[in-house]
Amino acid sequence: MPEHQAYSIPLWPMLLYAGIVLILLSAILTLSYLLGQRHSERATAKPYEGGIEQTGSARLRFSAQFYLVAMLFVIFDVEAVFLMLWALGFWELGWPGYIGASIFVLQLVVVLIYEWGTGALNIGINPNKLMKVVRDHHKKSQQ
Amino acid sequence: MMSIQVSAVLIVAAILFVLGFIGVLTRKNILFMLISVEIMLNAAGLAFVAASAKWQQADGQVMFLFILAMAAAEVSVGLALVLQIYHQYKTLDIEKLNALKDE
Amino acid sequence: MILIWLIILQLGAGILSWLLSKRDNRLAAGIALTAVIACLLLTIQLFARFRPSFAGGGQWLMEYRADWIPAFGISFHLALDGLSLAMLLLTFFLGALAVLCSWKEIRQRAGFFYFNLLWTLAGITGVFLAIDLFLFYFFWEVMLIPMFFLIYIWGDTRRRYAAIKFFLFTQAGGLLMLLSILAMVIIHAGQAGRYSFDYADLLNTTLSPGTAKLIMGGYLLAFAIKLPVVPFHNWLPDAHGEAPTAGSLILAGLLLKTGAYGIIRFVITMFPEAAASVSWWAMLAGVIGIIYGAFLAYGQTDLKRLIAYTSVSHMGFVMLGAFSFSEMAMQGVVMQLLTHGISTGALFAIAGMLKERLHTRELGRMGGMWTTMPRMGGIAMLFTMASLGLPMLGNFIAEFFILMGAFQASVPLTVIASTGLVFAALYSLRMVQKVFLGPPSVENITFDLDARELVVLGALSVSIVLLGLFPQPVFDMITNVIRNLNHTYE
Amino acid sequence: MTVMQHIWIVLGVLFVLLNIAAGLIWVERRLLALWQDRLGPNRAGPLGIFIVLADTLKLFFKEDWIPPFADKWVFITAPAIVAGSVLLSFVIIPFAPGIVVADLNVGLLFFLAMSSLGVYSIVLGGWASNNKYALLGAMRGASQMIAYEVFMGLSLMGVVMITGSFNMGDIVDAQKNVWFCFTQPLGFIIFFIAGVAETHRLPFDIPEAESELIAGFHAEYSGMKFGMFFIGEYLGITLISAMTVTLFFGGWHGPAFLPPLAWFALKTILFLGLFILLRASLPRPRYDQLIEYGWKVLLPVVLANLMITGAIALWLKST
Amino acid sequence: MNELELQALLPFMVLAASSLVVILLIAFRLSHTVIQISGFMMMCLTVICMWLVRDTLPREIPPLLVIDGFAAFTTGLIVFVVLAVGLFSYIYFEEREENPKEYYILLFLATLGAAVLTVSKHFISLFIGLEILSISLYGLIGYLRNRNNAVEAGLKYLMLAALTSAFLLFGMALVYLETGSMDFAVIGRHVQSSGFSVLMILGIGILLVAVGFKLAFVPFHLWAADVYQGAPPPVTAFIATASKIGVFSVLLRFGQSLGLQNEQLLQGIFSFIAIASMIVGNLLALRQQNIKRLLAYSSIAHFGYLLVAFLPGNDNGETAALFYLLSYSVTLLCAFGIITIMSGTKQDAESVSFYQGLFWKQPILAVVLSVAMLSLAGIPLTAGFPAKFMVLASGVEDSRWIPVLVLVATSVIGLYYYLRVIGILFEKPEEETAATKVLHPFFYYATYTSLTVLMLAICWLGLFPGNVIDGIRQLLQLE
Repeated sequence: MPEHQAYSIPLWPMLLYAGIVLILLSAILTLSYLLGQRHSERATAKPYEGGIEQTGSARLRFSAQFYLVAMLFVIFDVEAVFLMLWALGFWELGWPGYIGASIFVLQLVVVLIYEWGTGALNIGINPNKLMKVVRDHHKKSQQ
Repeated sequence: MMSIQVSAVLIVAAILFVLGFIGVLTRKNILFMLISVEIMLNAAGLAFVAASAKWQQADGQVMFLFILAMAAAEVSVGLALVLQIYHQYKTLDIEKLNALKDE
Repeated sequence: MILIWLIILQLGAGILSWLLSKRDNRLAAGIALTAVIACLLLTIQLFARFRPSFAGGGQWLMEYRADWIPAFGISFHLALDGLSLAMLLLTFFLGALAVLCSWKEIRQRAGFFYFNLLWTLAGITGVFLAIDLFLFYFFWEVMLIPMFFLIYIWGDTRRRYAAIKFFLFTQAGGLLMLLSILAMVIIHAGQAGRYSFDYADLLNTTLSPGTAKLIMGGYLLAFAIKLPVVPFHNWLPDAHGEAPTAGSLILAGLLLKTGAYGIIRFVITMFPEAAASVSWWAMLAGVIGIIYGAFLAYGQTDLKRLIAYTSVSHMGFVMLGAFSFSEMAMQGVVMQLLTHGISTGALFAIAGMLKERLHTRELGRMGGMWTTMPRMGGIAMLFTMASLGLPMLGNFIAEFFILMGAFQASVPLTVIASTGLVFAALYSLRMVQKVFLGPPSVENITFDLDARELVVLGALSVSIVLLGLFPQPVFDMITNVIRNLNHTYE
Repeated sequence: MTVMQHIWIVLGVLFVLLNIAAGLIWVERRLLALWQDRLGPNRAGPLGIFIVLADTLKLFFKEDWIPPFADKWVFITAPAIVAGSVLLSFVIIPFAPGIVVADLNVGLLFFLAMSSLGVYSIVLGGWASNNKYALLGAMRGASQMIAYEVFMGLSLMGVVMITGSFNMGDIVDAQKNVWFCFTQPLGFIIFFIAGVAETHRLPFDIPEAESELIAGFHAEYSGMKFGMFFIGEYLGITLISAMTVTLFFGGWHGPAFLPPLAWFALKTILFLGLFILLRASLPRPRYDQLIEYGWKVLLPVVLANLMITGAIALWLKST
Repeated sequence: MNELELQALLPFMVLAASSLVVILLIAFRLSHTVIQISGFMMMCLTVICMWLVRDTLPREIPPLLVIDGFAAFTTGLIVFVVLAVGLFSYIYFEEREENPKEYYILLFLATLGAAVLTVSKHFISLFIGLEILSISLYGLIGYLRNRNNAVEAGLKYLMLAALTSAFLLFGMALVYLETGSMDFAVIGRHVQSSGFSVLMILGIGILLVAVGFKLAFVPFHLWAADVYQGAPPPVTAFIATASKIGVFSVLLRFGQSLGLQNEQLLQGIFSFIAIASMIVGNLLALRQQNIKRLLAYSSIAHFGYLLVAFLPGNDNGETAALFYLLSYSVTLLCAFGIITIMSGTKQDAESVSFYQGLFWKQPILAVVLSVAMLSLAGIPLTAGFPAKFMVLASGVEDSRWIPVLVLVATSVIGLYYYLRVIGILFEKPEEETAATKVLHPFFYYATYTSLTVLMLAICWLGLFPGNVIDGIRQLLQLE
C-alpha cells in the first residue's frame, strides 16, 4: 500500500465529497420542508392505496419465498466473497488456485442444482398446483 | 492511513465482545440474542484484524472472512429456527421455551 | 489347562441353560447341576492328584498362563494352590447345592436364573484362581453382575434396593482396589522397567512403608466390604435377606469368602509390614464385628436377616484370625471359611425351605415346626449347634484355632471375642426356639423335607460333621500356603 | 496535484452529476417521445429544456408530506440513503487520467458496497410508509436487488482476475489495448443486466410497477423526498453506465482525436441512451420470472464465465 | 501440494463428496432408500480410502492439516459412528413426518466437520471444522421441525454454539496477537521459548471455555441435557459421539502441541473442570427419568473421566483417551440404537419407564441395552472396563490422586443410575402390548443386527482389548 500511495490521490477529497453530499442532501430536505405547502383534507391522513379504503394493517405476512431469496443471497454472496479473493490473487495462485476455485464453484453448482431440483428456485405460483386448487374448489361448489 | 495502536483496537474489540456477551446474557428476545452474538463474533473478527495488522500478515484477515461466512450461515439457520419457533410458540421470549427441563 | 476349563465349563453351561430354558425349566436346572457337579468332580480329582504334593514343592500346584493385554503386561494367569483348592471345593459343593435348592423355588425365567447362577460361580472360581491382579479384579467384578441379577429379579419385596445397595458397596470397594493395583503396578514398572500385573512380580516390589500402607488400604477396604467388617457390613443383611435361597447361599457361603481369600492372598502376603502395623486395629474391627453382629442377630425378627447377621459375626473371627499372624489362627481362618460356608449355607437353605412352605420370613409367624417337620428340625438343630461352635462340628475347630492363635497376639481382644461365643449361643437358641419349638401356629400345616431337600441338607450335615471330626485334610491342603505366609511373617 | 485541483474535481464531479440527474429527465422524455413517435416536452425553452427547471421548482414547492401513520425519521432518511449512496459511488470512477475523487485500491468493492446500500432505502422507505403497496414493493425490490447483487459482483470477477486488482485505475489501464467487453462479453452482458435490475429501471422496475403496485415503495412520498428517489434512480443509471464504460469499454481510452474525458462522456451517454431505449422497448417481466431468471440463468452463466476466463487466462499465460 | 499429500487427503475428499452426492441424489428426486444405500457406500468408500492411503501417513499438509495415525484413528472412529448412525436413521426418519432426505446431507457434512477437526493443526482449520460441524448440527437437531422439543433444542444449541464460536474466535485472536501464528506447532514453540504470558493464558482460557462448551464440561454443560432430549435419537447419538470425538481430539492435539498440561494454572483449571464434570454429571444423572437426559448427564461425567486421561499429557494418557473414546462411542451407539429402534412414530422412547420389562418382551434388545449400560458403568466383560482402567492407570501413573479418587467415587455414584436402568429392563412388564408391525423389515433387521454386532464388539473390546490397544499405540507411533 505505501508505494501505491506515492502516486495515488489522497483520501481527503473523498471525505470532502462525502461531506458535501451530506450537506446537499440535508439542504434539499430542509428546503423542501420549508418551501412546501400544507393542507389537510378528508383523506389526507389516510394511506394511499389506489383510492380504496385501507383494510387491516399494512404489516402483511409474506410468503416464505422472500425469506428463501434472502437466504440464497446470504449463501451465494458470502461465497462470492471467496471467489473475489481468488480473483484478486488469481495470477499468484495459478493452476492450484484454479483447481481449488473450480472445486468451490462445483460445490456451488451442486447446491444450485439441488435448489433447482427441489423447487426452491420456483419463485412464483406453481400453475399446476393453482389449477388443482381451482378444480378442487370447483368440484366442491358443484356438490 | 492513520496508524492506530493495536492495543487500542484490541480494547475496542474486548469492549464489544463483553457488550455482546452481556447482551446475550440479559436479553430475553431470541432475535436480540442472535444480534448480540453477531456483535461478539465481529468483536472477535476485529481482534483478528488487529492482530493481523500487528504481524503484517494476511492470516487474520482471512480469518475474518471465514467469520463472516460462518456468521452468515449461522444466521440463516438461526433465522429459520426463529421463524419456526415463532410459528409454534407465538413468542420469541427465550424463557418461554421451557419444554425441555429436568423433571 | 484344567483350570480354565473349570471356568469355561460353567460359562458355557450358563449360556446353554439360558438358551434351552424356553423348552423346559428342569432342563436348565439339569444342565446347571451337571456342569457344577462336573466341576466338583474335576476339583476332587485335582485334590486327589495333588494330595501327596501339598506339603512340598513350589508355591503353585498348577498354573495356566496366556497373554491377554501384552501392552500392559496383563496375562491370563491362573494358578492353583492349597488354599484355592479348598475354596474351589467349597465353591462347587455349595454351587451344586444352590442349584438343587432352586429346583422348585425358581419357576419363572429359570434359564436366565441358572445362567446368572453359573456365571456367578464362574466368577468366584476365577477369583480363587486368578493370580494376575488385573484378572483377579476382572473376576471380582464378573461375579457381581449376575449376583446383582439374582437378587434383583428373583429376590423378595425389597429386592431392588438390596441389589443396588449390594452392587454399589462392593463396586466402591472394588474400584479402590483397582486403584491400589494400579498404583502398585506403576511403582513396580518404575522399578522393573515394564508393566506387569503378575502376582509374583508385584510381590517383589519394594514399597516405602507409607505407600505400602496406602496401597494396602485400598485392598483391605475392598475385602473388608466384601467380608464384611463392621462399619461396612450394611449391605449384607439386605442382600442376604432379599436374595432367593440360592442367592443367599452363594452370597453367604462363597462371596464373603472371596473377601477373606483376598485378605490372605493379597493383603497379608503382599504387605506384611503394613498389615502388621494395622493388625491391632484390624483385629479390633474383627472383634467388634463378632460382638456387634451377634448382638444385631439377636434382635432380628426376620429369619434370613438373622442368619445374615450371624455371618457378620462369624466373619469377625476371620478378620481376627487373619491379622493375628499366627500359623494356628491362619489354619483356623481357612477352616472357618469352609465351615461357615457350609453351616450358614445350610441355615439359609433351611430358611428358604421354610419360606417355600410358609411364605414368610418373620420369626413371629413361625413356631412349633418341630412337630410337623421333625427331620428339618433336627437338621436345623445340628446347624445351629454348628453355628454356635459346638465341639465335634467344624465350626468349633475353626473358632478354637482362631482364638488360640489370636490369644498370642492380643489377650484382651481374644477375651472379648470369646464372649461372642456366648452371644452366638443366645441368638442361635432363640432362633431354634422361635421357629421349631413353642406352640405350633395354626396355619403351619405343612409337610416335611422331600428327597431333594434331604439330599441337600444331608450332604451339608455330613460335611460339617466330617470337617469337625477330620479336619486334617484341610490343614494338609494349606500347609504350603501357611509355610509361605510364615516366611512373610518373619 | 494541488489541493485546489482536488477541490475543483470534487465540486466539478458533484456539479456535473446533479445536472445530469436533472437533465436526464428531459433527455429521457424527449427520447421516449422520439421512439414512441410522439412529441414529448416541447413548450418551455428550446426543445422544452426548461421543463427540467420547472420540475425541480415544482418539487420544491410541493407539499412535504409525512404521513401520520408513517415512521417519521425512517421515512425521511430513506430517500436520502439512495441519493447519497449513489452519489458516493462515483468517487471511485476515473473520469479521465487524474480526474478521480478517490483512487481507492478497493475501488470495485467500494462500488459494490455502495450500490448495495441502495436496497436499504427501498426497504426502509417501503416499510416506513406503512402502506400495503409500499411494503409489497419494498419486499419485491429487496429480493430483486439482493438477488442481482450476487451476479453483479461475480460478473466483475473476470475483469478482476485479468487485472489482478480492485483498483479502478488499474482496471482502466489494463484495457489500453483490448477493451474488456471483448475478452469478457459474458461478464459485460451480465453486469449490464444486473445493473438494470439494481437500479430497478424499466423493464425491471418491479418495486414500483405502477400498473400493479400504484407506485410501489414510494407510493406515500411526495415533494423533494420523492424527488430524491427520482434523482437516485437517474444517478443510478448514470452510475451503471459509467461503470460499464470503465470496466468493459476502456474508460477514458480512445483514439487521440478526442480528449479522454470526452471519450468517457461519449461512451457514458451512449449507455444512458441504451437505458432509455430499454425502457422504451421492453415490457416488464413478472416478479417471479425476474428472480428465477437470475438464479437459473445468470448464476450458472456467471460461474461458467469465471471458470472459462480463468482457464483461458492461465492457459494463455503458460503458452 | 504434491501427490502424496493429495493421496493422504483422499478419504476426506470422499467424505466431502458424499454430501455432494447426496445433494445431487435429492436434486434428481431419488428415493430415501437409494440415498441411504449410497450414503452407506460413500462411508464405506471413505474407510477403504483410509485403508489404501495408510502407507502415506503420517503426512503434513501445510499449513492447515496434518494427517497422522492419531487423526486416522479418530477419523476412522467418526466414520464408523456415522455408518451406524446412518443405518439407525433410516427407520427413524422414514417413519416420521419430515422428508428424510436432507438429513443425510447434514449428517455427512457434520461428519466432515468432525473429521476436519481431527486433522487440524491450525486455528483456521479448527475453526472451519468446528463450524461445519456445528452449523450442520443445528439443522440436524431441529430436523423434526414441527415438534416443539426439536426446534427448542435446535435453537438452544444454536445459541450456545454461536456463543462458543465467538469465544473460540476471541481466544484464537488473542493467541494470534501474542504469537503471530495460528499454527499449533509455532504457538507451541513460542510457548517453549517465552512461556505463557498473561494475554496468552487469557486467550487460551477463553478458547478452552469454547471447547468446554462443545464438550459440555461443567460449568458449561447446561445445554447438554436439553439438546440430547430434544434431538432425534440418531442425531443425539451423533452429537454424543462423533462431534465430541472431533472436538476432544483437537483438544488433545492442541494440548500436546502447546504442553498445556505443564502450565500450573491451566493444569489446575483442567483438574477442576474434570472433577466438577464427574461430580455434577453423575449427580444430575441420578434423578433423571428420561433416558436421553440420563445419557446426557452421564456423557458429561464421561468426558470428565476423559479429562483425567488428558491431564497427564503423556502417551499413555493419549492411548487411554483414544481407547476410551472408542469404547464410549460403541457403547453409546448401542444405547441410542436401542432408543431409535424402540421409538414409536409419535413419540420417542425416552422415558425410562418405557423400557420396563423389555427383557421379557425383546430379550436381545434388552441385553444389548444392559451391556451398554454396564459398559458405561465400566464393569468388566464390557468395553467400558478396560477403558476406565486405562484412564485410571494413566492418572495413577502421573500421581493425579484427587481426580483419580473422584473418578472412582463418582463412578460408584454413576453405577446407581445405570443399574436402575438395567433393573427396569428386568422388571415385570406392565401389560402385554401387542407387537407393532415392523414397517421396514429390511432396515429394521439390519439395525437389529448391527446392534447385536455392536454389543458383541463391546464385549470383545472388554475381553480382548489388547489388539486394539496395540493398534492405537502403533498408530500413535509409540512402538
